[in-house]
Amino acid sequence: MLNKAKKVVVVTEKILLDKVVTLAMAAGATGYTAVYANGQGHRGVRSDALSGHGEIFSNVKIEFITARPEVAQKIIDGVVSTYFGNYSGISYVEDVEVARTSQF
Amino acid sequence: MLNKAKKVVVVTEKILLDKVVTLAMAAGATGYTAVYANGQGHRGVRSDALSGHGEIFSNVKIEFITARPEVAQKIIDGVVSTYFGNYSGISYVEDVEVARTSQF
Amino acid sequence: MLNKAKKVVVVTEKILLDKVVTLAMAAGATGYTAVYANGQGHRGVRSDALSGHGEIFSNVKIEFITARPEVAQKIIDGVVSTYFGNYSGISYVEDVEVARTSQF
Amino acid sequence: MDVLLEFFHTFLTQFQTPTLAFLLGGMLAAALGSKLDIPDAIYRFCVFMLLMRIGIQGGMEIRGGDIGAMLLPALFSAVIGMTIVVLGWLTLARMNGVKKDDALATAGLFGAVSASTMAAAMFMLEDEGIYFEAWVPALYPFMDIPALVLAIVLANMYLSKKDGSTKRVAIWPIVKESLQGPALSAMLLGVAIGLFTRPEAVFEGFYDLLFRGLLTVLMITMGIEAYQRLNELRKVAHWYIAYAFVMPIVHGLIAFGLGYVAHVLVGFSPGGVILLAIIAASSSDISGPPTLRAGIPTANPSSYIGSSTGIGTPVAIAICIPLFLILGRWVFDL
Amino acid sequence: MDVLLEFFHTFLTQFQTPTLAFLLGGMLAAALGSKLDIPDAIYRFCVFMLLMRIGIQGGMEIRGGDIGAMLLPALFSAVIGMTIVVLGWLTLARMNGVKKDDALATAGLFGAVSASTMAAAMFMLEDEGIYFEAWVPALYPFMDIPALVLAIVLANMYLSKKDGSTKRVAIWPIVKESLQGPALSAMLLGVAIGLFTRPEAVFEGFYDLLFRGLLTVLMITMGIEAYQRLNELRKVAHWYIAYAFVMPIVHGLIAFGLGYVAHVLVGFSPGGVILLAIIAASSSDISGPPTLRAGIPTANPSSYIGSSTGIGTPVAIAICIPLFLILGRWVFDL
Amino acid sequence: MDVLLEFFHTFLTQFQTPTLAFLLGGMLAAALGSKLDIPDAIYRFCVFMLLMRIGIQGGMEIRGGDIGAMLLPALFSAVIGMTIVVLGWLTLARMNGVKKDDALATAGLFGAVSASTMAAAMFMLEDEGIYFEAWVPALYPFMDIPALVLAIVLANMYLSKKDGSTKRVAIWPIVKESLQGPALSAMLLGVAIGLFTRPEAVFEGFYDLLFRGLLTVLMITMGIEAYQRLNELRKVAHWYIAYAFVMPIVHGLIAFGLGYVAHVLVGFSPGGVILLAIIAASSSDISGPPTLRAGIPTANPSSYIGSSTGIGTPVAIAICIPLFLILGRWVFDL
Ligand SMILES: Nc1ncnc2c1ncn2[C@@H]1O[C@H](COP(=O)(O)O)[C@@H](O)[C@H]1O
Ligand SMILES: Nc1ncnc2c1ncn2[C@@H]1O[C@H](COP(=O)(O)O)[C@@H](O)[C@H]1O
Ligand SMILES: Nc1ncnc2c1ncn2[C@@H]1O[C@H](COP(=O)(O)O)[C@@H](O)[C@H]1O
Ligand code: NA
Ligand code: NA
Ligand code: NA
Repeated sequence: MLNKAKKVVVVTEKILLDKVVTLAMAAGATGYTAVYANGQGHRGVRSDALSGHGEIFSNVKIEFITARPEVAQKIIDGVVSTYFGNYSGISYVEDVEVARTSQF
Repeated sequence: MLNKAKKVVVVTEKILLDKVVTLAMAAGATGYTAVYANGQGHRGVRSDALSGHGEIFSNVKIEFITARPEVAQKIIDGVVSTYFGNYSGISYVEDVEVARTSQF
Repeated sequence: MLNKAKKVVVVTEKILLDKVVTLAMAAGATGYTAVYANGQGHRGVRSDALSGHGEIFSNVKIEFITARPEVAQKIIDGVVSTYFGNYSGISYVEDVEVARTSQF
Repeated sequence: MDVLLEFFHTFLTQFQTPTLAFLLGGMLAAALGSKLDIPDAIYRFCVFMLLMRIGIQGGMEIRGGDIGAMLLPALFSAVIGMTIVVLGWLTLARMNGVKKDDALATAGLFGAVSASTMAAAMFMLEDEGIYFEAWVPALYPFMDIPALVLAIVLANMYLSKKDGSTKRVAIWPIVKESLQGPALSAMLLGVAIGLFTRPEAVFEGFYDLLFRGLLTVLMITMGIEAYQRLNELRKVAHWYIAYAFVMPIVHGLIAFGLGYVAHVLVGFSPGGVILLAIIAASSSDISGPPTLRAGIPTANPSSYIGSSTGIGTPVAIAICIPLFLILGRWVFDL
Repeated sequence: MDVLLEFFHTFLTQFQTPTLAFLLGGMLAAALGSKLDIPDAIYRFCVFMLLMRIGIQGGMEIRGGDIGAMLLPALFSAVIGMTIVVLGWLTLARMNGVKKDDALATAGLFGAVSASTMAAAMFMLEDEGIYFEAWVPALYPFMDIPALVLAIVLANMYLSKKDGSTKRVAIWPIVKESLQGPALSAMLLGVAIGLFTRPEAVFEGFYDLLFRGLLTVLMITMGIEAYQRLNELRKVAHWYIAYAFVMPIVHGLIAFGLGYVAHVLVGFSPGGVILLAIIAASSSDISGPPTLRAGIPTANPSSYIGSSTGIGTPVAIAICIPLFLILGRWVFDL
Repeated sequence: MDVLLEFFHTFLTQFQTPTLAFLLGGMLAAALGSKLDIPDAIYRFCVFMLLMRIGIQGGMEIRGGDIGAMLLPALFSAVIGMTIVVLGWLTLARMNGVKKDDALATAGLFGAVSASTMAAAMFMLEDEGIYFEAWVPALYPFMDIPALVLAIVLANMYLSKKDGSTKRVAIWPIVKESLQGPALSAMLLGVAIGLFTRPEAVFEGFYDLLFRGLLTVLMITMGIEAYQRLNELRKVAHWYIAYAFVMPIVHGLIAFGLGYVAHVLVGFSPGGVILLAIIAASSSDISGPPTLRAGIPTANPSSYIGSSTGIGTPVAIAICIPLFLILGRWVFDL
């Protein structure tokens, strides 16, 4: 009843949420789940700032589940080439097993 | 020191948090971790609404770690059959390796 | 283009966020991503309390991606031995595949 | 003729009251794609303050007053709430392309009450200098709960029959869940505090002081929300739009009629009759939806929340408030 | 006999003050399973406003006044805070089934101060027209910090001895962490602003204006929290319940006595004596717990937070406030 | 000599106004490692209230007044905004170690406007009893948008040329994004409400009542934020520090000059001239950064946000407000 699928995770700047989702949907994703996050990487600490900069100095973690490995690769490639030159962010893939594969 | 275990993830409507946790505990889960989330799937966009509907139009992501694969399967089956007919949601499993297995 | 790496996940008390991050960085982590979380384990329910106790009775979920398995092991060992005697918490590892390995 | 002129005049004046202007402003801002956004914590605090203020005042009034006078209006409130649900079953639920359970959920929300619409109506009456018993807003649960319970019971009876199953719906859990919701809890806590303690100073210096302003903040939020929920309605049958436009007026008229009976029988004040009509015309936006989502899981929330928040509330505030003010003036010669 | 009558009368009146009513209302709502909930952002803002208001007023008073008068009461505050911890060590820590480190953490919280209890006491005195020096609330840190430091030091000495290790506890980091906490920071910032600038207009038109109302919101929150923490107490020894019921009164009496000495020696006002007693009777609910969680990691937070928030605060507000008011009236013949 | 003395006196007095004191207090608290923290929801609500209050008042004034008088000041505002960007290009962008796109983003922020600095200046003028047309704050978007648009267009032209590409920048999306941002949306909504409805009661009893107090809360937040952003500046060239210290004064002087011309030509009030100078001296802290992050993705936010929030805003409030007050007094003999 469970079938193999890929989970692509993108952690990046909050202001990119809509753009990354649009990119992934165009690449064939069928949905996403997003949570706000703090973090630190090679571009420094990123935490919920108090002011309007909250959008700029804090992160969002976006997950895309897809049954098609080539879609996963396309999302990662697209995000890295389009955004990770100028914006903070990381991206990785995990193996998962989904119920109701037809959804993804 | 690390031992294989399963992580069951359920992303669904916020109002189902308590119910899904109860179902999973009855199925043998020993704990859970939950975060609020936005998202989109085949039932449309679900984001933190402003009003009281926040409960209805936004999501929660619940994770159950269990050392027993049959518990994982039972949680997924229970959630899918009990709730996913009428409520938005997805569910999947990942392989993890836990410290202190006796806890799970 | 994708390379194997480990994701260490630590779910513990909110007040330990800074300390666990410092420990992990000292063990060789190159960054982290953190979200606030509710949960329940063998020490009871932990949810966003109303008052200043929010810090004490709610959780944080911290993730460290590292390309070096021995760093993953070191983080887990350190957190378990330093904190999990007196504080609530769990820790586990997952296999992931990262883009741009040089970052981790 | 005069009445018509007066209607348009009152109507226009009402459009200039800040309450309505803030609602329309919120809708307009959302329509223009503005990122204006009242934080959720502030929204919830505004609701809390509003209902505490209404509750405390009601409690202080009941303390001083004659509780017996509340009995008939309370009974009528329950009758109105249930009548609205039955009406929805006889109209909306029979339409083409409308699922029976969606229709009942919608009728449940329209039978239930909107605290912010009620607050806006209270202001209007105060501004116009029209007296009403301060316990009238405390009729809220007497209309709200019977409507929600009846909608859920009917929907489950219908679904059981369709499935051929015979499980019964427990009523008490629904009542309990309603009473425990943040809206009704705050109002009941306010009533208790008004009834048993001496909150006059903090009532005037805080809850009442900030009431009018916080209502404007709430109105902006409701406006933004209304616009967003309108979008949901695109996905469902057009009958919801017709229902949500027309029925608040019908519901208000029914309540006005019963209120008039109470006026004649037990001296219910003209202001109370107007307020009761607007309470009936209003549709629930805070406490109702979660109760229905749990109580009628098969119903599509886009249909009932879209109808209520997207159309019902704006219609209640923009049309029903001036309408029943004029009707009251005319009937009671105010 | 008269005194007893008066006690019951004051006690009853106190039950009708909104402050206490809101606390009990919050407890009751939580007990009845209500989903009433003050958003965390609002709660934290209320605490901020309260402590800024207290701080600014204290600062303005110190600016105009005689700082020397503060010396003895400040010294006594530190003595009281430390005495409370020692008392806890001699009583609670000796009981059956009570872990020594849990007992010390609990005594630390009871030696520390609750800003909201203090604010409630200030209101009561203002309502009763009893004067107190506006710098009295600024004694807060002088009692709070020594209590927390001593509790942590004693616990760590005890644990080291048990382990046979000899590591010493650094005191300055604990003091620093206390001062940097959101509660004390806000109060000290307020003191600085009151001392060095002219904040009269904004004090009266904002901080003081909203103080009383925001305190009621805080009280509801404390009530909900108290009920939830009571549950935690079920898991620990019954001695915590006895301690949390009885000791606030004992702590208040000690402070009343020392305050009386200051009254005789340096003219500390009767209102100041009463307030000092209530500050001592109060137990920390905001800043203390995180400091102790970090400082005594082995102690079970359910025990000390359950005792303080679940029982200590309600007892301080419901019993100690009227009690020390009456005692003050009687002793000083007010 | 007298002028100098007066400068120091005004300067000192300004340091004692709560507005500045709260800003410095916030910076100091952050510098001392305090965990004092205004919840994000409260911060956003303060910004909303401030801009609604400013907008409503502007709208009410425009309703009653002569809109023609706004034309020249509005035109000058646009000229000032764009001049500031060009100046940045001619100065900061030429410095060693400064990336051209970082410099343009920084100049864009300094050409844009800080609502909180503007609000602080309005208070100061009201406190000093200096009249200004209530529509002056509504000049905000006329300076803000042209500055942001020009900075983004120039940066993209520069980057395209460097790449050898020839893509053009669409201007309308930038304007739209600015207008849709939470800050400008709130102000424009306020203007509309002030213009078309009768919000006098709620304006006085709520928005204006809480304005001064909420500004102090905002100032604490800006202070904490300023300190944190100062840290970011350590990573970038020192020229940013020099620019952020000196240019607000230069920008203010340019605006003062143009304002004086408007004074002579169309009778723009002395208070209006002073306020225009301070608006020009201010640098954007809320709406500008996200627009620039999206519009000039290659620019390093640490450089421009560090300069603006870390230095620009404190300089505008602590130095430019008293400076232009004195200059105005002296020039207009107030
Ligand atoms: N090694 C890591 N482990 C987990 N999260 C990371 C790691 N490195 C970076 N991140 C996340 O990715 C965000 C952007 O990273 P960076 O672009 O490297 O600054 C950080 O703020 C973190 O949230
Ligand atoms: N392909 C996907 N990847 C990640 N999350 C998803 C995906 N599909 C659905 N979800 C999440 O599950 C929720 C419910 O999905 P649905 O029932 O399909 O509307 C969505 O709001 C998302 O948060
Ligand atoms: N089986 C589990 N699955 C998922 N999360 C868990 C599990 N057990 C514990 N946790 C998380 O770890 C926290 C601390 O656990 P504990 O120390 O067991 O009370 C809990 O509050 C949960 O957030
Ligand atoms: Na209704
Ligand atoms: Na104490
Ligand atoms: Na500027």
